Amino acid sequence: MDISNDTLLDLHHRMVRIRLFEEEAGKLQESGKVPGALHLYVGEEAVAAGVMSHLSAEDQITSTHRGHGHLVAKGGDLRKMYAELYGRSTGYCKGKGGSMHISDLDLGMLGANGIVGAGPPIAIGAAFSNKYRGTDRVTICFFGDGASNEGTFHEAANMAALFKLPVVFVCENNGFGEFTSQARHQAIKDVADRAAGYGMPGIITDGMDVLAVYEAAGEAIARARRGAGPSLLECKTYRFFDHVGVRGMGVVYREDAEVLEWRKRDPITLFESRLEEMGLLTTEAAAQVRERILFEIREAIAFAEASPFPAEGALMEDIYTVRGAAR
Amino acid sequence: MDISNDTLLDLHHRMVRIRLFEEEAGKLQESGKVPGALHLYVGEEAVAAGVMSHLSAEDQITSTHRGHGHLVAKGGDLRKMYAELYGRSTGYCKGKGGSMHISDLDLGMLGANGIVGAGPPIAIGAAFSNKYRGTDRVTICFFGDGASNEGTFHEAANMAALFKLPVVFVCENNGFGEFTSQARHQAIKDVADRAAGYGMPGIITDGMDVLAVYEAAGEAIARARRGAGPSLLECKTYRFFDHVGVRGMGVVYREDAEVLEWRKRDPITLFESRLEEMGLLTTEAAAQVRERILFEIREAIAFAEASPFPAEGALMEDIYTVRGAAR
Amino acid sequence: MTTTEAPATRKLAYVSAINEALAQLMRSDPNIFIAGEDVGLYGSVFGVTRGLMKEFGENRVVDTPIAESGIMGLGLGAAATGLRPVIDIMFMDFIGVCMDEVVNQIAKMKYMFGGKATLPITIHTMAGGGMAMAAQHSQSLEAWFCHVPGLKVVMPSGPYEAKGLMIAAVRDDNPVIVVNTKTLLGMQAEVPEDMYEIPLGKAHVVRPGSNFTIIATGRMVGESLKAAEELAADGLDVEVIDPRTLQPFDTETCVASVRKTHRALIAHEAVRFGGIGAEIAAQIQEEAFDFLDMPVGRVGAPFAPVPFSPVLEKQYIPDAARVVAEVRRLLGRA
Amino acid sequence: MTTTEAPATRKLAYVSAINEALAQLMRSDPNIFIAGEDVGLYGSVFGVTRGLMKEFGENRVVDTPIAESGIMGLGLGAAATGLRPVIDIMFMDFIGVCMDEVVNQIAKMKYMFGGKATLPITIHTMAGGGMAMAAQHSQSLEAWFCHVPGLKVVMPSGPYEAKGLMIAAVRDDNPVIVVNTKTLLGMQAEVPEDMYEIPLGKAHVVRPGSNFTIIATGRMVGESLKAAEELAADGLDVEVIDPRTLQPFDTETCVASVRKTHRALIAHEAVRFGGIGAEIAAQIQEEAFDFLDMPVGRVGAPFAPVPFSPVLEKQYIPDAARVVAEVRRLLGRA
Ligand SMILES: Cc1ncc(C[n+]2csc(CCOP(=O)(O)OP(=O)(O)O)c2C)c(N)n1
Ligand SMILES: Cc1ncc(C[n+]2csc(CCOP(=O)(O)OP(=O)(O)O)c2C)c(N)n1
Ligand SMILES: [Mg+2]
Ligand SMILES: [Mg+2]
Repeated sequence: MDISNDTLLDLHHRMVRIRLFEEEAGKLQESGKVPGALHLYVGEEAVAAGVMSHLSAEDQITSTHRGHGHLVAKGGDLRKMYAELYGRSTGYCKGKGGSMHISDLDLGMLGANGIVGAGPPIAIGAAFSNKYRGTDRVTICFFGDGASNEGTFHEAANMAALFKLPVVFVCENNGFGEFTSQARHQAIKDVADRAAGYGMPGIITDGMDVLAVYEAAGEAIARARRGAGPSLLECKTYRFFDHVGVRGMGVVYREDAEVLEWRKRDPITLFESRLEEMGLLTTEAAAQVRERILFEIREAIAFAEASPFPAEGALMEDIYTVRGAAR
Repeated sequence: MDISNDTLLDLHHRMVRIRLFEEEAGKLQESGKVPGALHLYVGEEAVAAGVMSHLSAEDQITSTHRGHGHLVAKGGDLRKMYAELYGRSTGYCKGKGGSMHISDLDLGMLGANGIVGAGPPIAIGAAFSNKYRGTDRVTICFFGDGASNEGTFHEAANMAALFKLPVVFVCENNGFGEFTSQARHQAIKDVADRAAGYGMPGIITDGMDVLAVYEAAGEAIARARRGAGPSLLECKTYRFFDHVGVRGMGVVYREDAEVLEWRKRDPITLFESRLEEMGLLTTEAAAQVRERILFEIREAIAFAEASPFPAEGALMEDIYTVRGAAR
Repeated sequence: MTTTEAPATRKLAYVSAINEALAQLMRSDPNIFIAGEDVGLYGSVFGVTRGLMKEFGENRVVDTPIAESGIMGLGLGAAATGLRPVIDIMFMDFIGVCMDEVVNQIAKMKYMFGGKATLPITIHTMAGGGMAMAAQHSQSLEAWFCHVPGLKVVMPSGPYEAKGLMIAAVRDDNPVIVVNTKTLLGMQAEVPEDMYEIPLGKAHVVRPGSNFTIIATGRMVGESLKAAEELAADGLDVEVIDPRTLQPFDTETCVASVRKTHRALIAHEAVRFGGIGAEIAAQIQEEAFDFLDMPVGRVGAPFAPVPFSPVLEKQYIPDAARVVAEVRRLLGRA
Repeated sequence: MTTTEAPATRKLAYVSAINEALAQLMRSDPNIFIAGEDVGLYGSVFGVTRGLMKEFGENRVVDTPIAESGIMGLGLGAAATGLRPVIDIMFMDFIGVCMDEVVNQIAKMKYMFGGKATLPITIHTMAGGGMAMAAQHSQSLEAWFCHVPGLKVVMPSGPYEAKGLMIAAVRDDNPVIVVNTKTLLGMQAEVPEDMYEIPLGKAHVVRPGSNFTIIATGRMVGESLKAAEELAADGLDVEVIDPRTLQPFDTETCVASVRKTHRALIAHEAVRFGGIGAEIAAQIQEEAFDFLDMPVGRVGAPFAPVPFSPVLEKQYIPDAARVVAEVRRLLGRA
């Protein structure tokens, strides 16, 4: 695989940035500062990082309820992200969307989504649009193993293959849909097995290995860009935290041992060892990366906390586009 | 294949009964006697006959907008069927359902359906019920190639495989969803390819050959009955008439040559030759079968025409079950 | 936008008015495309897109698989990234299979994103009974969508409205549901050849009158005009108002009329219970309470699914006679 | 059915009342099963099915894949073949993804089949905002279903109602949608231990009063009681009515009240435009026109999606203060 040192370090940076963003978000919620439901991405960083490093702001992604990681990896502004979680007017959605609807259309991030399975139809729409306008832009559709059982995925996958749309369906198979393990929600082991039924390639990759994701995603994205159609890329991963919030151990629906087993393959630790072996990272350098990001995060949280809540009039704004006001 | 002469003649009888029922229905509609939309089954008789001859009244089927053939094959009362098409109070649905909702719960026919893709979820419910009650009853879900692109099929197929439900998904692949050819609605050739994505067997069979259907359906049904789970059985067939109504040639969406090619493999003609070869049927005997059925049909139409329209009060009846009034 | 052109002399069928609107729109804006089942090669089962694929090609008139959630999402994703889609849902009844996309995604995206999304998407569909199509092909479900912030809903009552509202809907930068009526498709009326918009959110006084107001939607506009003629014999001078847009609703025009006439009835083909008539009646009594001589009446379908048998369907579907009878009943003259 | 038992002394939370109803129902009838996402092993994200899988096993408390159309169809097919399913749809907002099954299949099957189907199916779901869950997890969409012939709709306002209506719903031989309210789950009240039914279609006068009627649904019943207390200071003696069932609606009880009090307001958490309040207001002015001293008022959410930020959500969601303010406005005292 042909990959520059800069890219390698960038992958690392993206992963750590997600991890720290999420850990802080979890703390903020536990301390009651951030309201609502947070679905944290901790453990799955290699997927977002590995995929996103192939994209520019003009490539789109659709996301899920577990969307922070995607936006951070796509270059999201942490200040606007925290401000959104805090429900402040300076947030990405002016406080109207919150965690489950965080979005940045300028970065091509078409929104986290509160409806499981809502992403795939939207993704093919963006991909259709890219093709219609003759661009080589690509759209990535992130979705979970649980979401792979929703009819929307099926409909979108079929249309994508039929129209040869420039879209990559990235299944983040973390083994659970909420509190139901994969074995209890589908009779197959590999979601990628579904690809053949639409006429597109299905690829399985190790979602804890950012280089594996990077490589597999790179091929699928290149394929989409050159007009050869969609792919389904399944990344085997695991969520370290609970479905909602932080606590991920001592729960009824999975064994602690299983969590610990997966934690041994923490995507960041794994990749840091690799980078150290390659002589690209030292313990100190890694600590510095963390420090820099934590600095960014602390600053972002301070920004969020200092930001005003939405003004009274805001409630009834942004429902409709007034003619001439927008594009 | 172990198949008795009685069964062979019964298969033939079922097919001819469908064909003649449909041809007459088409005429009645063209002459303006029967209102609404009729989706006729002519050309696809081998599928309904081959599957249904394995079933008793306690096995259920879910049907489609193209449902007459299924009900006829399941032993439907032609008098009640024509009366329904005529919108009379003696019809299967007291004139409230018409062609698209024709049903006979006593025969386990859970209704034709006006919504493409509505059948699969209902079918898994009936199958769940059979399993729940510890019976060896099986449920057949008929659906089209077009319907195979609806999300409902996907959701039901996944659940059926997961729960090992006694259901067989029978795809009547007639090459078109309305006026759109299969090549223009999906990137795959065989709908059966989708089975693997759910963890169930996918079988392809010649839907113009009633014995092929009979055999393949028999295996899938036996599998379901013994608790080994669902199957997806794809029958390659063709509709000789138009999507709605009779005219099937000189249309914009397919070549007459294609129709003629398929008509050469008319399932009834094919099977009659075979039966003749086997010494089980003569031209005269075949004509007699037709005559007897036509007699039944004429009598049924006369019954329908002599039947009253629903009475004034009927409009507001049958919306809710009044406590104690039903089961 | 040229609503003030010289009067047209040409008559056009409702179906052709829709078709012409779409063709003119597509000629005027390359970002407009149409997607739906059998809208291309076949020209739609209702004929509304006939000829468009020939003129604009497969890329702009897109035959889709039978997968309404996918289709609706296609429209949403395309709209959010700069195109102006028209999504055809053959029968309004089918919108149940893509309800989430319409209500949770399309309607709310702008708001959830703090205003940053613009979704110029038009959903076109066919409502209404009268063709012996039974319970799943005959419904009028506009009330559902009027209850959903973020959507606009229009309901043309004739060819002129069908063209002008379609053009306004497609040009609008918001999601608009265009609810056409299948039994009106053959209706003929004068329709200007040029492109004109009927402004969204403005009701039209179809027939001025002084002592009774009928507010009617879609097919019931024509039926109410017939009813008005018949009621003239009773000495009633009926004003008939076609809201044209149901969301946003032009309360002002309706209330002004009732303040003048003191009596009102709303007529629609949808089921009466919970139909848009309930909202309109509630608003009128709120805004014109002191002007009302009698309760605001409502005509709609009875609380039953649409039956198949034509004899039952005829009893089911509201018409001019039903309007006349209800007006007379309200006035104590029946 | 023992609504006349000795008074209970035990207090129960709303969530436990639902749970107890389900457990008792399942003990009493082996044909009853529950299916939904995470209703089994986890006991539902709201806790309403906690402990049921342990007691009744995996076959009767069925954890499903995330596939609401499939789940709803599972219920339909099972009901049509003799079982009595309870289908759990986690958040009411998600019903959009299985709307067709609810509205075109479940609601209509009996009628389309000429009365021959019996569908004893209960759909249980959670509505309402107030938890900073934003636009797709906070809606109250009951009005949609009240507009659909073939469905019944109930909306419990407290633990007593939650249990009694659930039992009545499950025992009913028709499709019933039980709309519970998530912010009420912790509410405590006296709940009898035995199985009792609250009859469907009967409203309950929660607080008798003589000169103002508030008809309130779900959470707004409690809010309206608070409002009534506050309005007592204005010299108003407010009658508060909880319809309990929205479809079929008990017009009689409501109209009788208004004929007595001459003034009425309807309060619900759903969006005001096109909410059930519109229908109720329309009916009241139809049936009690000559008794009304003022227009029938309505309190509901404004015409916007549910916002995330708690400050906005507080402005959005109707409460006692909003009811008080609206009553005063209507009476010209604000
Ligand atoms: C249509 C719909 N059904 C159910 C839910 C509730 N829900 C939220 S997240 C989730 C699990 C999703 O699982 P998966 O797709 O695997 O994503 P993961 O949470 O594992 O990242 C469920 C059931 C929902 N939000 N939308
Ligand atoms: C949800 C829905 N979408 C669209 C339609 C319109 N429609 C009726 S039949 C049909 C084609 C179905 O094709 P297929 O499933 O292959 O069945 P076939 O007609 O070929 O037997 C369509 C699109 C419908 N009835 N329901
Ligand atoms: Mg998952
Ligand atoms: Mg077909």
